[in-house]
Amino acid sequence: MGVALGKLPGIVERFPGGAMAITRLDAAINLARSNSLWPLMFGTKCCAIEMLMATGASHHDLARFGAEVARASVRQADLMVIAGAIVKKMAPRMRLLYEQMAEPRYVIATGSCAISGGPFMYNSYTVVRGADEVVPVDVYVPGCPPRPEAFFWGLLTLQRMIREGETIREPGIRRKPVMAALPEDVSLHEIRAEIRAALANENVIDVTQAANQKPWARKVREWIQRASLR
Amino acid sequence: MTEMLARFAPGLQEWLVLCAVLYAIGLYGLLTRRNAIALLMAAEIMLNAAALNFVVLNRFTSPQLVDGHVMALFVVVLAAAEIVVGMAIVVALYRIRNTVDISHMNYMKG
Amino acid sequence: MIHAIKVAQEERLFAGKSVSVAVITRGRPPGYLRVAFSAVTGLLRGLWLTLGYLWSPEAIVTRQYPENRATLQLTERFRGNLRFKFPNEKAQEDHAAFIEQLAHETQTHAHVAADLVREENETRWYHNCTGCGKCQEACPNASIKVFTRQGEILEDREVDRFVWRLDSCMFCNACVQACPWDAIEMTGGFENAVYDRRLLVYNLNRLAGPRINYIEEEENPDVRKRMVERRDRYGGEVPLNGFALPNLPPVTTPMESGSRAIDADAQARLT
Amino acid sequence: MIADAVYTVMFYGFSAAVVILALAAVNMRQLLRAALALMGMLALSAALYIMLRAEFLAGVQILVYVGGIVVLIVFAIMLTRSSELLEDLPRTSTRWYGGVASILFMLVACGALCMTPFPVQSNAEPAGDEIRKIGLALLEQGSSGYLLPFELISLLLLVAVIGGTVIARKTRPRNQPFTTGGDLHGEAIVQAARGQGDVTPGDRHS
Amino acid sequence: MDPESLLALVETEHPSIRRRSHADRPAVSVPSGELLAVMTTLRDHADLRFDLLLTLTAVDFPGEDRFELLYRLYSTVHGLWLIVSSDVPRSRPVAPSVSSLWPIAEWQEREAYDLMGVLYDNHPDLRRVFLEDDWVGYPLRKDYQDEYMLELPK
Amino acid sequence: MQFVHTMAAAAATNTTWTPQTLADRAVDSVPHSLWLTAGYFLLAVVGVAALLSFLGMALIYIERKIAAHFQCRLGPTRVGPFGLLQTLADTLKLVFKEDFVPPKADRSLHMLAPFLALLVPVVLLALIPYSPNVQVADLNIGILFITAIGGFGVMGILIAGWSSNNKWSMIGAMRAGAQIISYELSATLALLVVVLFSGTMSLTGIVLSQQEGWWIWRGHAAGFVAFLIYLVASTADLNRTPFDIPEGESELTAGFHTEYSGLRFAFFFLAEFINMFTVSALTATLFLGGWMPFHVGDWTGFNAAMDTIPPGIWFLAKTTAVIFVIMWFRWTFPRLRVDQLMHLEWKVLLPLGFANLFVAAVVVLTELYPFPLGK
Amino acid sequence: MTVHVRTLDELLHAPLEADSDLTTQEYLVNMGPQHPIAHGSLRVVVRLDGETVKEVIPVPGYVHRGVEKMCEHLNYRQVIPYTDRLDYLSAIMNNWAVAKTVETAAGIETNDRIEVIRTIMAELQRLQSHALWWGVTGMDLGAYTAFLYGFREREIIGEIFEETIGARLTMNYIQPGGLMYDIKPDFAAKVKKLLPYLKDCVEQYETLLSGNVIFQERLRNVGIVDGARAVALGCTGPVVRASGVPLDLRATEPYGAYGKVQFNVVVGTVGDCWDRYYVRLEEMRESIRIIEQLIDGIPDGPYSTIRYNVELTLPEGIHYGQVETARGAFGVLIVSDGKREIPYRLHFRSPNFNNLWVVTAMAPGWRIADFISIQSSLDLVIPDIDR
Repeated sequence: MGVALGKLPGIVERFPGGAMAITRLDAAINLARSNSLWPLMFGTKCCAIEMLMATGASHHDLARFGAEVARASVRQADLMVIAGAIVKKMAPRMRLLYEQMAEPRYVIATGSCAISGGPFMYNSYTVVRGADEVVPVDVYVPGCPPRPEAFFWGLLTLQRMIREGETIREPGIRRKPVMAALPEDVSLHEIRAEIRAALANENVIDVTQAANQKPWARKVREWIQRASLR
Repeated sequence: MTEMLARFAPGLQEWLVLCAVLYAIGLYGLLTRRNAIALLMAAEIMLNAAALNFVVLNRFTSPQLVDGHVMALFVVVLAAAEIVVGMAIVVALYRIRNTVDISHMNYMKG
Repeated sequence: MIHAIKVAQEERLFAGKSVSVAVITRGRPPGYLRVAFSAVTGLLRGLWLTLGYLWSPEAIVTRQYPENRATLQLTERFRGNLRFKFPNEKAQEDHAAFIEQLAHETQTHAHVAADLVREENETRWYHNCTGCGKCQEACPNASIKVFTRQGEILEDREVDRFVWRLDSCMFCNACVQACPWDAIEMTGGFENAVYDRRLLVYNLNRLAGPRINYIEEEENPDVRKRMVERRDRYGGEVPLNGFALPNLPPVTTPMESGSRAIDADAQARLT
Repeated sequence: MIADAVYTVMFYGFSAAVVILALAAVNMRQLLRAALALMGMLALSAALYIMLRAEFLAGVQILVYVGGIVVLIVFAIMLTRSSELLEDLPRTSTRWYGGVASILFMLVACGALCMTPFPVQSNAEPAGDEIRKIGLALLEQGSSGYLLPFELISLLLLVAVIGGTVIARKTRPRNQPFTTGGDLHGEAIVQAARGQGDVTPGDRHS
Repeated sequence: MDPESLLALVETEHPSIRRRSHADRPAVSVPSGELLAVMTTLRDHADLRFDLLLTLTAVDFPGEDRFELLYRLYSTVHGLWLIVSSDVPRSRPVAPSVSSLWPIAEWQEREAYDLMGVLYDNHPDLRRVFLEDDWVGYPLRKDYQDEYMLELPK
Repeated sequence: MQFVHTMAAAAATNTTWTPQTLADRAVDSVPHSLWLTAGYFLLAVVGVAALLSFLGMALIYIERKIAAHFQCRLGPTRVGPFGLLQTLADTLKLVFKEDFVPPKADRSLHMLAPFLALLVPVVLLALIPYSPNVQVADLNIGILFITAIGGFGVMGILIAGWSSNNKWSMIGAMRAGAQIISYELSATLALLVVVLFSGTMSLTGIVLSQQEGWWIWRGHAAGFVAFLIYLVASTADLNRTPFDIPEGESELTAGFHTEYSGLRFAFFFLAEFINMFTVSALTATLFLGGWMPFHVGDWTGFNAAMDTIPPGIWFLAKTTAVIFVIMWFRWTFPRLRVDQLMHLEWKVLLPLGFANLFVAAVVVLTELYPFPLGK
Repeated sequence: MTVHVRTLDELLHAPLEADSDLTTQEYLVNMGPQHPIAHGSLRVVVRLDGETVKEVIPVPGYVHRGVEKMCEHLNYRQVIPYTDRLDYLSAIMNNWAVAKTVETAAGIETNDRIEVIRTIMAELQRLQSHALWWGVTGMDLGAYTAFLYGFREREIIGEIFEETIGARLTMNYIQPGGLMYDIKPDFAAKVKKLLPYLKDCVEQYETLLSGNVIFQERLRNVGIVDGARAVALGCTGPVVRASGVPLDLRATEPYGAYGKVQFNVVVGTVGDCWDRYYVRLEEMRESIRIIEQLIDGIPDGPYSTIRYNVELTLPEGIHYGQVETARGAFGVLIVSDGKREIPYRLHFRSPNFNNLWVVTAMAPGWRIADFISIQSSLDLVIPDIDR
C-alpha cells in the first residue's frame, strides 16, 4: 500500500466515527483510482493496434479518461491491458510483469485471443487459452479485435468495479459484480460470496441456474414483475 | 536563556577548533582508508578545513579585506583540479589493474 | 545536415524487365551557414504546423464515446455481434414499443429492460434457421455449435440451440456468408464487456423449433405453439479449455498479498 | 542579544552536523554513501561560510564542491562498477593508529591555535561588498593583488582538465568502430562495403 | 529464358538432378548429397544468378518416410524462377546448409529445424527460433503429439 | 533597428519599486517579536508548499491539455468540469498506491533519492521574485546560488538510478548526469551575460535593472542570444524533449525512475514540472523583466496603462509564455541522440556562449546604451 | 556425422573471445519482449559496450501461434481470416495472396471489376500502413505528436474500409473468386474526396519530420546495407528498394490491375534509414497516383465469380502465389495432395521474418539510439515474423 497507508485503516477505525470516515475515504480513493488508470500496454498482436494505439489516437482519445499516461515502466502502471494472443513462451513473462506491478493493479483482457485463445484455440500448440490462466483478469472485452469504443465500454465497466467493490481495509481484494448491469436494489455484498465461490472452484458454470438460485435473483424477478404489472 | 546563549557566542578560538577537528578527521581518513577514491575524499575534507581556516581568520582579523576569501577561492579551485586529475588516475588505474586498492599499487609498471 | 532531396524518374533494367523507377538522391552537403539556416527554418516550420493545430479547434477529430452513445451510428456492414434474424416484423415492433415503455417507467437503459423481460410474445422470435449446420462447418475455430433435435410436429431436423461463443469468435463473417437460409447476421453491437468470461457464451435462438415459413403454414395456433419451445440464455456446459500452464503458480482470485515471493523466483528464472 | 543567541545556536548546530558528516564520510563502508555524507558536509560548510559573511564563497563552495567534485566522485564510483569500489572497510589496527595520530594532531593544533594571540577585531563588521572586492583583488597587479596567482591557477585548471582527459581516456579497442553520424562517412562505408562482403561500419578500422 | 531452356541448362550442369512434376513453376529434384553443389551453380552461374532465396521450407511425408525440402529461388538479375526440392529420410533428417550461399538461409533453416526437425549440417548457429529451447518435438511434423493441443471439434 | 532603439531608450517612469522580501520582514521583526519571525517563517513554508502542490497539478493538467490540442484531440474531460480534477485524481491514486522497493535495491538510498530530486526546485521556488513584495528571500549571490544548487538535482537522479539496481535506470541516470552537467555550463554562460549587464547577482536587482527595457532586447544581440542559449540549455537541464534522452521511452523504458512507484514516482514527476516552472520563471525574470511591466520609450500614456496591471500578473504571463514554448518544443520535436546532444553542447552552444559573453562585455564596455552599471 | 544444436543460453553465456581486450566492459541487455521498441513482442538481446551495440540477437517467437499447423486443418476459405492476423497492417494484401494462389491453382477466373477493386483496396491499405508506420517511427524517435497525426490518417482511411468491408483491422475481404462484399455506390466519390487530403497529409509529414534537422540526423547514414547484401539477406519491400534494388512485385510480375496503371518503383541510393524512410513516403505518393488512375473507371460486373459454398480443391502439387504487401513480398506456398479441400502443408513466406535478420548485419557498431532508428525503419510487424 501507499506510503501513507499500511496500518492506517485499522487505527482510524478504533476511533468513534472512524469506520464512517474510512467509508468516505474509500469512496474518494476509489473515485480517484477509477479515473486515473495508467495503462501498461501489453500488446502482442493485432489487438494492440486497436486497443493500445487507436484508443490513444486522436479519433478516440484515451486521454479523456485520464488513462493516456502509458507508462513504459511496469511499476507505475495500474492497469494491464492484454491485447493479443499469449503463447506459452510469453506467459511467464506476462506473469512476471503482473507481479512487478504495484497494488492496486487491474487487468483487462481484450480480444478473443486474450480471453480464450480465440482463433487459435484449437490445433495450436503454443497459444494459452485465455490470459486468465496466467494472471487474474478483471474485465473481458470481447471482439476480434474490439472497436476502440468497446474498449472504452470495458474501461467504464472496470471503473464501476473499482468504485463499488474496493475498500482499503482489505487491500488487493476485488469484488466483481456478476452481471454487467445490475438491478438497483441488488447489493454487491450479496453477489460477493457467489462470485468468489464460482471463481475459486468451478470450471463450468450454469449461468441460468446460478442466477435463479441466488437470493438476489428473487429481487430481480420481483422487480421485473412490478415493472410489467404497471 | 537567550542571554546565556549569547554569552557563548563563538569567537575566533571556537572557529579555529572546528577547523582543526575537521582537518584531523580528514587526516584520519587519509591514514586509514585504502581505497583511492576514499583517500581523495578525505583529502577534500582537509582542503575544506583549510579553506575554512582562511575565511575564519580573515573574518576575525581583518574583516575589511578579502585576502582570506581569495585564498579560500584558490583552495577550492586547487581542490577541483586535484580531484579531476585524481579521479582520472583512479579510473585509468582501474582500467589497467582492475583494482583501486592503493596497497596493491606498489610498483611502477602498469 | 540538411540535404536537398531529389526524386528523379528513370527506366531501369531489372529482372529481365524494364522497370520505371523513381530514384531518391541527395545533393552534396551545403555550406555551414546554409545548413544552419535550413535547420532553423525546418524546426520553425514544424513548430508552425503544430501551432496551427493548437489554434484551430475544428481540427479536433475526437469522438467522445460514452457521451455520444445516443447518436453513435455504426456502418451498416459493421461486423459486431452475431444474432438471429427474426423476420416477424409486426411482433418486433410491438415488442420494441413495450420495451421502450418499460425502460421509461423503470428508468433504465433499454437493453437492460430487454434483457430482463421474460414473459413475452413468442411469435416475435420466429426465425429462419433450419439447423443445417453450414455455419458450424464454415466457422474456422468452432465458435458456433448448432444443436438440433427431431421436431415433434414436423418430424424433421430443427434447431434446438444455436450456441455462439463470443469469447472466441473471430468475426470473419464466414457463417453469415455460408448460411443458405439468411438466418443470421452481424450487427453493430459491441458493448459486451463482462467481469466473467463465462458470460460470453450466447444462445442465439430464443425458440427451439422449425423455420418461420413452416410455422406460418400451420393454421392452428395451438399446434403452432406446440411446435416451438422457449430457450433462455445459454445454460449448458461451456467448454472453457482451461489447463494450467506448467511451471506457473496456479491462479488464485483474489490475489493473496504473499504473491511477492514469486516475484524474486520468477525473476531469477528468467534473467 | 537575540541575534547573538541565534548565531550561537547556528554555529554549534552546523558544526556538530559538519563534524558528524565528516566522520561518516571517512568511516562509511559503502563509498557511495560516504560520498553523500561528504556532499552534506560540504554543503553545510557553505552555511558556515554564510555565517562568516562570505556569501560568494558559499556559492562557490556549493557550485564547485557539490555540483562538481562530489558528482565527479559519484560518477567515478558508478563508472568503475566493482564490489571493491563500492565498499571499503579499514582494518581495525589501521583505525587505531590513524585515530591516535589524528587525535594527537588535533590536540596539538588546537593548543597552538588557542595559544597564538591573533589580532582580533571582533566588533568590526565587514563592509558587505565582498564580491566586488574579490573581483578587484583578483585583477589587481600590485602588492595587494592576486593577478599572477589567478592566472596561474587558471592555467593549472586547464592543465588539470587536459591531463584528466588524457589519462582517463579509454584506449579504443581494435575492433571498436568509429561511429559519428558524419555525412560523407556513410557513403564511404557503402563504397568500402561494395568491395568486401560484410557491411559493418567497423570494417573501416579493422 | 523460358522454363524449358532453364531446366535444360540446369540439367546440363548437373546431370544427377531430375525434373519435378506437379509444380507451378520450373522445378528440379536434387539428391541431398549434391544439394550444395547444385545451389552453388544456381547462384553463381552467369546465366542463372539466383540471388534471392524466397522460401526455404520442408514438407513431411510420414507415409513415404521422407522430408521434402523445398527451396524457391528467384533471380533478380534475369527474372527467373526455380523450385529446388530434395528428399531426406525421415529417420535421419540431415541436409547440407545453404547458409553459406544465402545468409538468410541461416534463419530459414533454423525455422525448418525448429518446426520440422530437419538438421542442417555446417549451419553456423542451429538452434530453435520460435519455440523454447527445451521444447520437446517438432510441431509441424504430421505425427506430432501434444497433450496441450486440442482437436478442432467437428 | 530604430524600433529597438526606441524601446531600449526607455523613459524613466514615475513608479519606483521598493521590493521587500519575506526574509527581510522576518529579519526586521526579530527585535520586536520572535513570534512574528516564526510567523513569517511559517508563512514561507506554507506558501512554498501550497505553491508546489498547486503548480504541480496545474502544470500537469496544462501539459496534458496542450498536448491534446496539438494532437487534434481533447485531453482529460471526464473528471470534473473540463477534466480539471484529473491531476487531483492522479495524485490521490499515487498517494495510495503501493510503494515498492525492488528486492535487490539499496533501500535507504532508493527512498532518499526522490526527496533529493525535489529539494532543488523547492529551494528555487523560495528565491524567485513573484512580485515586488512576494518573494521568500533575495540573496545577493542569487544567480550563483541558483547555478550551484543545480548540482543537488543531479545527485537525486544519479542516486535514483544507482540504487534501483536496474540496467536501464543506471544508463538513464548516467545519461542524465552527463547531460545536466554539460548543459549547465551553457546555462551559466547565458546567465553571466545578464549579470554583466545588470551588475548584480541578486534576482530582484536584476528585475529592477530592467526597468528601462528587458535584457532580451536591451542587451543588443547578446541579450537575445543569451536568452536563446538559456532556453535551449535549460530545456536540456529539464530532460524534456528533444533532450529527454535519460528517459527516452523507446530506448530506456523509463530511465532513472523505472523502478519507482506510487508516491516516490510522483515526487519525480512533480520535480520535473516544478523544475519546468522554476526554469521558466528564471527565464522570465532574467531576460523578460520578471514582474516589471512592459514599457515603450516615452509613450507615457501607454506606460502608465501598463503599470496598472499588477506586477504579479506580468510575472505570471511571462512565465506562462516560456512554459508554453517548452511544452511546444516537446510536442513537436523528435529526440536527439546522445552524441548529437553532446555535439550540440560542446561544439555549438558552448563556443556560442563564450562568444556571446565577449560580445556582451564589449557592449558593456563601450556603453552602447546609457544604462547604470550596477550599483 | 553429428549436427551440433545450440540453445539461447549457450549463446548468451558463451565466454568472450580469447583475444578480446580486458578493459572493455560488455554487457547484455534485453530489449523486449515487452519493451516500447519491441513493437509488440519481439525480444532482442543486445550486447553493448557502453552505448555501442556490439551484437544483436533477435529472439522471436513470443507470438508464435503455429498458424501453419492450424492451416493444415482448415479449408482454403478458412485460411484467409488467419492471414489477417499475420501482418495485420496489410490484411487485405495477405488475403489477396491466398486468394490469388487458390485462383491460379484451381483455375478460377475473375473479372476486371474484382481486380480493380482489389487493387484500390490494397493501395488504400498500403497508405494506411505507411501512415501508421510514419507515426510509429516518429514516436520511436520521440516525436509523439507525429504518431497521432499518422494515426489520424489511418483512421480516416479506416472509415472507408469500415463502410465497405465492415471491419477495421481484420478484413477477410478478398476471397477466392471475388470479394466478400461489393463496394457501395458512393465508394468512388468518397475515395476521390479523400485523395487530395492524403496528399496534403504527406506534405505535412514532410514538414513535421522530414524537414526536421534532428530527425534527419537521427536517420541519415545510419544502418546502411547495400543492395546485393540486402537481397542475399532475403529482404524485400521498401527495405531492399531503399538499397537501390527495384524489386517490386507490382512492377516485375504485375497482378491485379497493376499492369494497367502507371507508377514508379521508388528506390533509394544509399540504403540507410533515411532512404528507407523516404522510400515509404514516396510510395505513399505513388499509391495515391495508382488510386487516382483506377478510381474513375471501375468496370461493371459481379463482385464474385463463384458461390461461397462451392468446394475448393486444388490439384496435387506445389502452388505458390505472392503479392507485394506494405512490407515486401508475402508468399503463400501450398502443397496440396489433390484429394481433400484442406492443404497438405501450407507455408507463409512472410516479409517481416526475412526482413528482420538484416538488423544483425546493420546494427553492430551503432549506438542504442541508432538501433531504435534502424528497427523502426524496418517497419516490422512481429506476429508476421512469428506466425
